[in-house]
Amino acid sequence: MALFSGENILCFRGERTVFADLSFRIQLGEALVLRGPNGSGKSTLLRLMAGLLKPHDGTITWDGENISDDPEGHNAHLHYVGHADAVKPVLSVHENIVFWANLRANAGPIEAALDAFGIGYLTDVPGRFLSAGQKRRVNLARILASPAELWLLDEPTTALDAEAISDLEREIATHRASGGMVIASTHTEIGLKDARILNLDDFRLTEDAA
Amino acid sequence: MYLYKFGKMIFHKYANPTRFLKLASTIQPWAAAATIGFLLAGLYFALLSSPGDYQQGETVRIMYIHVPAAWMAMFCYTAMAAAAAVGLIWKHPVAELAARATAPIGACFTFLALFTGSLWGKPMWGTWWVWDARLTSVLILFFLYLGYMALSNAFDDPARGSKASSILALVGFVNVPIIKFSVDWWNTLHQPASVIKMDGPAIHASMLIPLILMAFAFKAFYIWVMLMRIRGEINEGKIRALRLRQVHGGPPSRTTILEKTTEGAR
Amino acid sequence: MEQLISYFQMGGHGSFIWTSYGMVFVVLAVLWLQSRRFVRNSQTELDGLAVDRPHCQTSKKNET
Amino acid sequence: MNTFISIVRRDLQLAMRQGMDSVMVVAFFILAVMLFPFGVGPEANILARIAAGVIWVAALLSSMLSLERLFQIDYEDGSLELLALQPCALEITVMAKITAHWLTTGLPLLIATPLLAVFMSLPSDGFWALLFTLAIGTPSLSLIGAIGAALILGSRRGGVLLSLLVLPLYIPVLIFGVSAVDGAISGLPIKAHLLIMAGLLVAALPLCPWAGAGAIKQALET
Repeated sequence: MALFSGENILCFRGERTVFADLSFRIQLGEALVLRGPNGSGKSTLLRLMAGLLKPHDGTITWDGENISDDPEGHNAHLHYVGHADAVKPVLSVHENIVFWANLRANAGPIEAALDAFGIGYLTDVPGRFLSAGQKRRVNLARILASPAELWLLDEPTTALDAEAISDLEREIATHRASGGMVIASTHTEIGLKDARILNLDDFRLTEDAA
Repeated sequence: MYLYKFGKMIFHKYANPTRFLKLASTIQPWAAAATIGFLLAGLYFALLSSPGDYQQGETVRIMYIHVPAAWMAMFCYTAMAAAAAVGLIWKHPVAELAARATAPIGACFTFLALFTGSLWGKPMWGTWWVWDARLTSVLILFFLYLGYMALSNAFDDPARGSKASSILALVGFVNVPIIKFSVDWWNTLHQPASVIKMDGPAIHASMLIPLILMAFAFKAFYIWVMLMRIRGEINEGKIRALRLRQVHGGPPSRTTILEKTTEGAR
Repeated sequence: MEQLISYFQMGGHGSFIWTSYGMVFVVLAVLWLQSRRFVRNSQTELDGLAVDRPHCQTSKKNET
Repeated sequence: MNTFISIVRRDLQLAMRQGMDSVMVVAFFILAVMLFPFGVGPEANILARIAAGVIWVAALLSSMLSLERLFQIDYEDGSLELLALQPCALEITVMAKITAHWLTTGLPLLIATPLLAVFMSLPSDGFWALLFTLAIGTPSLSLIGAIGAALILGSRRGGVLLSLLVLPLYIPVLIFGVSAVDGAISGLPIKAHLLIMAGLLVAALPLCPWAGAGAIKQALET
């Protein structure tokens, strides 16, 4: 029963204290939505979970084992969707996704991933012709192409239209059904049924608490 | 793993900026006094009471500042690399600032070593610059300092700058012996036999005293100015924190948190 | 008097010796002054900032 | 291992499609060397005397040209972040990018060297030594340069800063490369030079990707 959790995480960004004593737990099949105003550290927390950032204090564990002990092992468990879409303008959509899928052990079918987000017709189109929304869909199709338990989505719905958002909701549901976990930070309401909410505002150190 | 724990325990006490400032303000006056004292003694021996060298005549007096400056150039780079290593491995904020503070001082001493070296070379070899192995290595060291300083100021976020330049200081430190070896090797390849060796005859006693005194004077000066610059860097850190809090109205800054945690951890 | 002059000439190489000593003092003095100004400015700016946050006290350090 | 190959293949694909990258590097290399006859004068004996040094310095500068964009493009479009989050170690990714950089710059330089040896009327027995030293030297240049390219990620003026950081570290490779060619021309045994250069390369192979990966991880932390 894979368990991904973090205990009393303290994180600085340069001189600023982003949050302190933050803890979270998530198990297979669950979803966690990060809420909070801009600058409250949603992206920072996702990058901490991915292992790009090291917390100043506190630990993040996967099945009880600290993720910084085996960063490569932890990377194998997760997919990260950040603000930038990593689509090469010169390569076609198919080549972009094949490249990312080959980096992982079990590359799934590319066409199915593209069709899931309704961009099957774009397979041979070079990246430079794509709109922002289409690039985001290619990025999301990338994580479908090779399965991983944990999805870390940093505001996945930016630049997506209503139809793409419903595709995303459907994919998240099937991913959770097949025993995956999703942690997403988002402002727009995406319909994740019985998702737990983590509001980063209550972990911000107030003036007197320090 | 033990060394890591041991290091953390030893440095933890002075990782806290305000406690370091208390230590600094006690050492600083002593460093200032030592600098002035050694400098006066060194000058007295260097200029007044020691005889001219029988072979080089009076120009040997330039050696009394050229050699200590070259020593300081090397010493500062080593100190910078050590501070950078401590800053990177143990995430020790004051060590990172010490490396940033050492760079300009080291660069000044390297420039002085080059300047006095060429002034010493003129009467002896008739040219302002000679591609002697040591002078060339010091010249390359000067560019390593410039690279460090340029990189540490090339980023908007100074923490990023000091991390990147710490890595460069370590990479540079690994390369210094390689550069030294290859320049010496290159020098012997193109060396016209007639050039007198740089340090001339063995230094005899009466010349040693001014040399050592000046070396101590430079080291005391280094400690004095470095402590000053670290204080400035710590202030800069606090200013940025306060400005950020004004902008974000967020919680207290990292330095205050550090002080709280290390206060508690004592 | 001429004994003093001959001292300054230092066997004909006086100019080299005095310029190098002069340069050492100039560079070290400039470095020291710049560092002092760096600390003074940051200290005054810090005090200025801290003034409008009364409860955040900054200790008055007397540095030489 | 297939990560290494797929990254190298992708980078080569990008270089081919983006076109002209290695062509521009070779053009700069030839142009830089061609300037010397105009500057120094066309007499063959003078040119032969400085040929090895000029060709080596020009190769060094032109291999540095495309270093700045080694990680910059991936850093800006988010690929570097994703590459750091792949199950294979970041060092392998950095090594793959360095190999791709060498294939797109170091190799074309080697191909252009014979033409320039003729331009500079390099004595014939120095020819093979020049080719061989460049073959060992340019990978070390790419390796050391990659650390500089990783350090300047996200800095304000990348290009100029990169040359200031990297050129002092290139000096040992330059010294042994040129002295090997000069040694060959004057008939001296050059085994020692080549061994030292090989030593530099073997030392750079593990250390530079490790330092580069460290620099990239720190660059991604902001």
